[in-house]
Amino acid sequence: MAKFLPLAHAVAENLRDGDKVAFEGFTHLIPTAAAHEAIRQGFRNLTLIRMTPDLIYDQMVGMGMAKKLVFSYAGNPGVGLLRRVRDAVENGFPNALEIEEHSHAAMANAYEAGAAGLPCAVFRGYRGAELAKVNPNIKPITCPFTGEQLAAVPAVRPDVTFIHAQKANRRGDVLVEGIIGIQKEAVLAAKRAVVTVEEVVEDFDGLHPNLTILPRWTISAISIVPGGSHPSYAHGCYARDNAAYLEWDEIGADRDRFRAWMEENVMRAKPEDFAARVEGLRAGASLRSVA
Amino acid sequence: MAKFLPLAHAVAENLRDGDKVAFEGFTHLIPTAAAHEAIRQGFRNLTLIRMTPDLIYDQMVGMGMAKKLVFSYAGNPGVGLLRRVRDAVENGFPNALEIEEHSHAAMANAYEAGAAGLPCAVFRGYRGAELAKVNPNIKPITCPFTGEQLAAVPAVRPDVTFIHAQKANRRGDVLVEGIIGIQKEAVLAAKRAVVTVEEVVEDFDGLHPNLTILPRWTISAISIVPGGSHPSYAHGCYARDNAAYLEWDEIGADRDRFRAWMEENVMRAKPEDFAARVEGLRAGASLRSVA
Amino acid sequence: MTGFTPNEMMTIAASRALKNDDVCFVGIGAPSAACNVARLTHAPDITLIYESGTIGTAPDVLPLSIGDGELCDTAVTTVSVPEMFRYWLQGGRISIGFLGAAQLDKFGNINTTVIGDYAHPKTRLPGGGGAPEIATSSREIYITMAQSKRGMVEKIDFYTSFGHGEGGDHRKRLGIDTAGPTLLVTDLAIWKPDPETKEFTVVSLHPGATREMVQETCGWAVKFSPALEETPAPSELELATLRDLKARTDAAHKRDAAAAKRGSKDG
Amino acid sequence: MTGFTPNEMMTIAASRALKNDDVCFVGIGAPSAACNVARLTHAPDITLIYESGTIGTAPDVLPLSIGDGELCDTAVTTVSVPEMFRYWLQGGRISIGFLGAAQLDKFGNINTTVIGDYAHPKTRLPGGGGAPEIATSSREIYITMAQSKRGMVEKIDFYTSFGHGEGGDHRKRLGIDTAGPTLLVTDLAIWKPDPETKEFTVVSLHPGATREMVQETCGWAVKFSPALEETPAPSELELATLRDLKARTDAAHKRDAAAAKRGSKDG
Repeated sequence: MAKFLPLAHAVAENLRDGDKVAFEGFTHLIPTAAAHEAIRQGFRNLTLIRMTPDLIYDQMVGMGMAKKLVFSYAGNPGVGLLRRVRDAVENGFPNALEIEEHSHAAMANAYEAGAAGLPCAVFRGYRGAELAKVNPNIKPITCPFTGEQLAAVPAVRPDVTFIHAQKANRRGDVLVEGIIGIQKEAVLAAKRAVVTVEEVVEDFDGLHPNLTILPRWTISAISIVPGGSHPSYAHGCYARDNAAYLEWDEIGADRDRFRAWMEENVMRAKPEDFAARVEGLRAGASLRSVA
Repeated sequence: MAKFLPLAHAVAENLRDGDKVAFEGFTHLIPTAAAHEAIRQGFRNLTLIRMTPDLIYDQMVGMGMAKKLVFSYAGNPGVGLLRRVRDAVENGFPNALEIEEHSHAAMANAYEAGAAGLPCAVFRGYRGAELAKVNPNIKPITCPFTGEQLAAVPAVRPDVTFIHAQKANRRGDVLVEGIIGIQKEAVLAAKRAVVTVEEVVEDFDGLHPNLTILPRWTISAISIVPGGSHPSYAHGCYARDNAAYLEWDEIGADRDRFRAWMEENVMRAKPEDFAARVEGLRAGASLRSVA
Repeated sequence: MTGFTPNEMMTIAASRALKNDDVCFVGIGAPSAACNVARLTHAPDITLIYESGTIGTAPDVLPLSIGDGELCDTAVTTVSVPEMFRYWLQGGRISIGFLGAAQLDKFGNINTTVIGDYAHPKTRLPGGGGAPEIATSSREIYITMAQSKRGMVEKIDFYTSFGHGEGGDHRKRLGIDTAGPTLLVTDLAIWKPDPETKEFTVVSLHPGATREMVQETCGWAVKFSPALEETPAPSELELATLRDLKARTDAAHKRDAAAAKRGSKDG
Repeated sequence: MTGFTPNEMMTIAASRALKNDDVCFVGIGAPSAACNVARLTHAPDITLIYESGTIGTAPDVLPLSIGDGELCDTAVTTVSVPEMFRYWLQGGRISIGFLGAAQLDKFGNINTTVIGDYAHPKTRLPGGGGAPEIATSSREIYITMAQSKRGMVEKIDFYTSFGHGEGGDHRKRLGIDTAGPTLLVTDLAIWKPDPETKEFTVVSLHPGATREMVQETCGWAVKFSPALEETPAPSELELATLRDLKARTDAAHKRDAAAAKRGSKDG
């Protein structure tokens, strides 16, 4: 049952060294504030799971928190490569990083299977693709009616999932809107789930009955962190900070510059700092009105 | 690409003798007008597919149009049994009816697999249930990672699916809201799809981005039939005619009374008659406003 | 408080078994009434889920079907049917699956498929609907039904949904790790499975009910708990809540019926 | 009309291949520009789908990522990522999958995973993302990339997504029933697979491009069609549309950047 907690408490209560953890968000609503809090608390030996590891996983890998990365696209979206992830994979810096690599279709299906309580996902995938040869977690499975050979991957079941959302109501139900990505599945597949939100509203009365809502009993903790997905965006609240993504390409490229940036912007910062970071981006928030 | 057609044309163009056809709707938005048009046009040898066959399949079976019924719950919802289906199964009247029976979970997964282009659906189901012994379309499949034995059923792929929805826009995109049931999957699983709608609006501007919308290129034909799901209901438009369901229990119980009712209310009726049937039910439409 | 019917007692006794933090998959009929009485009395935060996709619903009147508009109007969210069965039921989110039964045996196995032979049935019933997977994916199953020799039988004609099978560890032997039927509430008594054999055993008689009445309306030889209790009679609040709910429901359905008739005459 | 860059020619030539009734799964970068030029010129009703879940989107500026808010704002509907990959891609609803490539071979096989050995890569690239299944579930694949010996190679280091494999009927032999790569548009030429061997063959040279220029920037021995054509130069409308789109995009990104900076200084 969702408890409203300060972010530091929510992270401390729900994340542990050695956990399999997903900080999910598909370009939109990336839970940056939660990831920065996890970095400040210095967790170790994490298995980081995400379809699209971007800046926050580059940061966590660069800070030596990860032993393994499960992913399908490790890039700086629209910009290029993730320099810290590259340094770990290519040079073992700051530590060797085991990788389990999938396609988007496989990861999406694996989260879906996790949410659905299944041990594996079955889909038509990886045909002719070499990942099936280097990843032992991709296996064939045969349709018992047609004989067609399909692909199977294990369900993704994180110990804990972190997401960012636009709104919670006072009871603790959470509303996600716009590009909803894989967040619902990531929460339902996990043992525990922590949600940072832009704001808390009295209730969701008057909203459309078919919106993407996570009932309060699917969530462990909610923290109110306005701006908490910067430099990503929150549909209807503030726009994506594309400049920050471009800038990261340079920051991440250099080990020392990376460390200095992290020290200043993460280690010495607080969840409350996120609100100011999006102040100038609020005018550029999506035009299409969201209830 | 969706064409706007009078219902008689839409049915004639898209349904054929011998087709596998789904008239879907889960209590809500049942496409009665489309079914009645199909009855008037006198199709034969149909395989009728539906999770919850109710009055309209009782009527089609009673009129001798069906050779097979694929279903998971053949009842008059909230009232009792389907008398015409019983007569066909128990007595072969007016003709013998082959049945393929599933659970709701299996049918929902089978439609989902059809929409997803898969040959079969895999789920955890039928454990200890006797249907798995009498239905050869339920087979075991083994998770290649855990060894758990799961259930597989063939995907449902209708030749044509009929649904009823609240709104189309002028371009032919269709909006379904409220209890959305299995309609999206039933349309996407089918080769052809016909939608009856309460009304056509200029566009869906200003509506929430995550609503259940079927793009115009997933639909073959749209017909405007206000009240077209009576005695079922259309969320936001008119309430369920519970009395008609109770009354059906008596009508369907008697072969002659059934025939007389069909003659008067279906064979000699028109799609335009549905509007009047819901006039008194509009005041009882759902309170919760839908955009 | 005096003057209540066995059916009222059944609904109220069933409602008492539900807790405020339960997530309950609600079958139509008696289960629906019990769940809503619980919500309107001691379990205001209970989550009621109907298989039509409505999650966290709080209807003001009892729905006639599992997909009435009222359920959606008052729900926290309404999802598609595949999502309902995949994420919410199969995903292990349901604490209590609440079922009725046409035929029930002493091990909580349920038949709602056929009377007679499957291929040539004497009576073709509606079928399982959601029940086969509700029975195995919910953490526990509660069953409620009025007693009759036709309904409570030594051997059911068809295993629509699996309870404790032949009893004992039969569920475990099939790899089913949920508890299965843990409670049966009838119009005469409260039953719980024996910890070893899993046979339903009467643990509490409703006020006015006797061992003989229970046996006379049950098709198997009934076992009674050595520590047999009497079910507390409905409280004023419970009875008033149930009766108000039924009265609102009847009034709503009559109003709708009148409106429908007026509509079609106008038409 | 004179004065256009090879990159502009590439985008415009690619845009011309798209039809008004196509349903196009759009990769970011060059594919995104080509698809939107098509939409803004001859194919106003084209359906553009980005893997973030936006269906039928019509962005006014080019998104930097596949999940920019603009895509959702202008979409017919926005669905979850599992639904996108299950119902829309795997469901066979995509007519054209439009991909870019880091490394490409002459049979349209694409590598975006690693340069060097997979376990010990020289360069770790981002990986496949949606491409492995886009390449096999879309009815056809269009590829667009600027030519270079580093990019167009005799042998790719990793088969991220399957084109025609070793050529011929290799797709069929794997049970893949979609057409695979049917078009390659570079900054110098238009290529189509040979009907038999499936090797990409130059069918049209862009204005100003020569056979020598094509060969010098390609890592395999290039085959030219006997009926080699010249790509029509961009029309005024095409060029103006592309440049307006780029100008709007640059302006929007600069405005956002300034706003973000102002925001954090204020903060």
